[in-house]
Amino acid sequence: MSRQDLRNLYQDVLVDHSHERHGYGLLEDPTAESHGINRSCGDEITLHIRAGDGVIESVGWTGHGCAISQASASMLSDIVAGLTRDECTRCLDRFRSMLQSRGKDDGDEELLGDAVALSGVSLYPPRINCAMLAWTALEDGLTRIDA
Amino acid sequence: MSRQDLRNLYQDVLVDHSHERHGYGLLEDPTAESHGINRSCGDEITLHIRAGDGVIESVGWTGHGCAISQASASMLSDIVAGLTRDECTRCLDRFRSMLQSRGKDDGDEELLGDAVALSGVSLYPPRINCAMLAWTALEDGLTRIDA
Amino acid sequence: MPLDIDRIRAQFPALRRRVNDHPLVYLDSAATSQKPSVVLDAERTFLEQHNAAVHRGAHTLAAEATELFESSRERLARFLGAAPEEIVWTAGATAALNLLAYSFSNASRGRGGEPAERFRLGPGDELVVTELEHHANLIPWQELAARTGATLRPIGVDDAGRLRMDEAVEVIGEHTRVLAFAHVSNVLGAINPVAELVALARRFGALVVLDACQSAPHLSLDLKALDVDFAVLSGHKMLGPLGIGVLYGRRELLDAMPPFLTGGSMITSVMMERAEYLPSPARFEAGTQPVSQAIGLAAAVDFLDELGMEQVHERDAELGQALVTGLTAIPGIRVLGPAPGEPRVGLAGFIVDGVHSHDVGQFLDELGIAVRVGHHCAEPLHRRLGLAASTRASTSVYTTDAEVAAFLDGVGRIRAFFRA
Amino acid sequence: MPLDIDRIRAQFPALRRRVNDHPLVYLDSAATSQKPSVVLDAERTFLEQHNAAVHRGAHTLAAEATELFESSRERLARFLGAAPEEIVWTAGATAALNLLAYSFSNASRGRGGEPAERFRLGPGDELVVTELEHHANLIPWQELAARTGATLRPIGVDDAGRLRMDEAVEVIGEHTRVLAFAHVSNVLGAINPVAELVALARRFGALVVLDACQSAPHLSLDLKALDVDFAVLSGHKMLGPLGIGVLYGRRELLDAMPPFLTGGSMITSVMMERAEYLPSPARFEAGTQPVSQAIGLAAAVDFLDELGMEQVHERDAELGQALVTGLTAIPGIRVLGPAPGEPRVGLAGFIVDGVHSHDVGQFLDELGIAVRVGHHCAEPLHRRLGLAASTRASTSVYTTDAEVAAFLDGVGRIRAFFRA
Ligand SMILES: Cc1ncc(COP(=O)(O)O)c(C=O)c1O
Ligand SMILES: Cc1ncc(COP(=O)(O)O)c(C=O)c1O
Repeated sequence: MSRQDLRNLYQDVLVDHSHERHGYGLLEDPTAESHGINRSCGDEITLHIRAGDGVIESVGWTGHGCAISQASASMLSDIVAGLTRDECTRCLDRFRSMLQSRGKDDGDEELLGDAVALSGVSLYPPRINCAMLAWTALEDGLTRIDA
Repeated sequence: MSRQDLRNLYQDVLVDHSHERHGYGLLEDPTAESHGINRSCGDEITLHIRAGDGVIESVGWTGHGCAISQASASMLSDIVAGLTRDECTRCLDRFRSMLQSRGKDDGDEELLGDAVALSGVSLYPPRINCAMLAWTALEDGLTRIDA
Repeated sequence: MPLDIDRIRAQFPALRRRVNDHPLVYLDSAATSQKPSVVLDAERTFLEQHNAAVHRGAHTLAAEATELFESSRERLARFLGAAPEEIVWTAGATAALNLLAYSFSNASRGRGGEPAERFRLGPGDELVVTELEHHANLIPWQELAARTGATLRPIGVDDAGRLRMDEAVEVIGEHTRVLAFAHVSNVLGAINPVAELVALARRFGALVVLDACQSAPHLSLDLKALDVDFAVLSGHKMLGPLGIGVLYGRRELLDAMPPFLTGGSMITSVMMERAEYLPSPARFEAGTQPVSQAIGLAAAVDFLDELGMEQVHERDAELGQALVTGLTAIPGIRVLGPAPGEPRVGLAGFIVDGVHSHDVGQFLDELGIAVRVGHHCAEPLHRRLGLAASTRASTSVYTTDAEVAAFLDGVGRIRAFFRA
Repeated sequence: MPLDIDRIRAQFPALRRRVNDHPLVYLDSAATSQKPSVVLDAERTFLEQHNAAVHRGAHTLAAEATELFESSRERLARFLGAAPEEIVWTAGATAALNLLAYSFSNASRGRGGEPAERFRLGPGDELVVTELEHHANLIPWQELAARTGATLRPIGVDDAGRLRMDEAVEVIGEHTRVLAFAHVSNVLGAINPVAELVALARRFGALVVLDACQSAPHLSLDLKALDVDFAVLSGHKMLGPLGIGVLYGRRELLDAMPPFLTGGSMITSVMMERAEYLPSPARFEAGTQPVSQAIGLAAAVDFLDELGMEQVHERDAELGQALVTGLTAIPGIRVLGPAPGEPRVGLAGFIVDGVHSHDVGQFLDELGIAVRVGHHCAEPLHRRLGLAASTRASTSVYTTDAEVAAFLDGVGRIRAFFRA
């Protein structure tokens, strides 16, 4: 992959998600809440997790940010619903290593679903934090769920 | 005059005065006392003036400093003894303009006596303050004498 | 005579950069400007031929360095309509504003004795700032208030970002001790009414601090005529080096203020228990000074004066209008600050409907166009305008009409790209 | 392998200067060192190709600048045996020491809340410094004491200028909160016993501040091994640019300290009334940073590491011995600090019997030899030794044996010239 074309960064599915924002809105009865802020630009997210029986039932979020951060949160809420905590952590790890790969890792579509469309971000280091915003909030939220 | 030779700065009579230090020692019964400090090097002088009948009777001083400042104080105490205040001020003005002349003014020997040996200092701007130390103390002291 | 932009550009090596296969279009000069070769050369010549610590040495290099350092101070004084003793070198505008705030709080703790009494602050005293300040002209005053018990009071802005002078009249009063405000807003490009604000402050004997960071590169400044007590600026925003700024202060004020940073070269005598301090400006210049940077800044000011600050200002206003007019004409773009035709410097903050400023910036960067995104260190202003962030294009003497056109063209294509 | 001095000198343009018809013999490196071309080039390349404000921008230049700035921080961390988060950029050592002193006094006023409690000072608390400190490591502590009511206590030196460890044992005690001292004296060239002093401070839980200004250019520093809490240095003394310095602090300490300078880029969020601060190091880096200077300092450290700090240290010790041995052999010369054979860096303060240091400096300058005269910002030490001033010769990696010989020859002729 190369930086040739900005569409490699803003893939169509990314732009779709940035508009659709799956999972937008807070949950009524969250098991854990976490808050993330992107220090370099002030973008914010509040993330709710509802978990039960060792499984993430659903994720809801609010906040504001760029297309990348919004799309990333949207994709995240699609992916993690129904996963166990361990599966969740595996996703997180794979997602992070994709973003840090500087274009070498296109992502594991089976695991990450639409979020592989964020692989282009790895060529834009200043934007990695945007893509990570929701995921770091998730990581933080998970620490507050026992089991 | 040029900077060619360091002897133009440290003329023999200057070195003599720096050793002899005419007027060194404070007066018993000063009319005015003043204190001078050279900010760039910390050299100090305390200067006593005894005046009467509109005439500077004598000047005494203590302190420490480089050959130029010591010689200058020594020469000063030779020159001003017996001068009226106005004459003193005239000396001061002529002395100062000699030092600021950047080599163009050899000084008025009739007025300044041995102190014309300090004319070489004008080519060494960082040293002008050394030569001025005693004279600025004198200037300050004079403001404290009425008449 | 208008500026010869081609000739100017030839002197800025950074403008030859290409970014993402496009020639660089640098529209981020309000963050930091590019530097002409004369500035880089002045620094380098100093470092290669005269480098030495100033004020402390008797050797030739030290004397030369001192001479160059002090004549740079004179140069800045001339540029600003001030006396050399009124120019204090600092590491930048932020450092200069902190100097003031800390000196005042040191005075409030009794440092500086009687002469510093006029700077003492305590409960009941008020510090006034505006809602459009850069954080550098806000947080130091917040902290000063917290340290002394004084109260910080803001003058608000209206929905268009204009300073509310009706509020200013109410807020500035007998308790006001300090009034600090930006000459030019770094987000809106608007020029604040200095004379009116100074008049209000003077009525109550308040000290006036002018943040001239965004005016010094664009307008001809005469600080005596502006009649402010203090002013600050950063060299790197006006074609000069990084790491150098200026605090201007009226002489009798600087001489009465207690020191801020302490250390070498600002003292007359030091005992183990206590020290005596030099008068200003030396009192405020502790430690080894950024000599090469001061010399570089003097060269930048030479460069500006050779162009002529009147010409610079004229061109700058022209660019400001081109930006605001062009942006206003693009559907879905909202420009912050003064409307087309109203005075503004060559700087425009704007919003692209439905597209976050980070994405705007990324899109433009792909075209080689460098703009700033985010809150530009003016979070309260953004919050007041109901925004989390904005995009800012800002110009300098080297900005061409073609660059403005390329920028406007780029902005015009953003919403389609993001399907906004 | 010893240093190849000729090859080194070729990289310092300033050394080609002639002064008073002589080749420059620059023996004032302890005041400020000359800079190799690689340092000047690194700064210039940055300014010509990547110049932008860091951390705030999304455009390519800003990303490049941020990357270069942060990798320079990593470089300094590696040089000092620290982690990157423990390296705070400052304008210099003086600024770094003031940062500590003001952060502690802000903590003492309750800023920084509970985590900052360990930095709170008040009556009964003691700050300990030594009598041989540079003013930069003395006056900030005097002022901190004055602001907080804490007491400043000195550790004296003996007639030879040696730190009185017997006094240290008495002075450092349960009330000691901060112990601040120079690694290497800028007047004596002596290396202070860091391990012993740290051990004394540790016994009472006092914070240890090391002034590494005069050791960083000469010795291989491993701050973790030295086990100090804080250390400061100035870039310009170690072949780097003016206007840049480093504060090292143990991470958990820096993260607990309240800010010093406030403004842009050090906050997470800003309301009109108050602000929230980033963790260190960003917390302490308010405003636009001296980016080109940080990059230049990283290049200086590369240069030093390529020479090898072991080799640098060896050569430096050799020069120190050559100075002290040579000077001691000249009638009427008294060398301050360690005797021949005892450890010292390449620096020697001395007295010429019957000749004031200003005149000594002037005489040597006539021969093109640059030395420092005066109290070298260490007035209390001079007073203790019964001196008003001294002359100091100091070396760097570019100093040749021939230069030392020329210097010694010059010194040998001074007393005759002044008929002392
Ligand atoms: C031992 C010591 N500490 C502190 C300083 C202060 O450094 P700077 O003037 O670069 O801030 C110096 C140099 O002047 C020094 O030699
Ligand atoms: C209006 C205004 N004030 C203050 C500052 C702070 O300047 P610096 O970051 O150079 O200290 C800036 C720029 O960042 C500014 O635009």
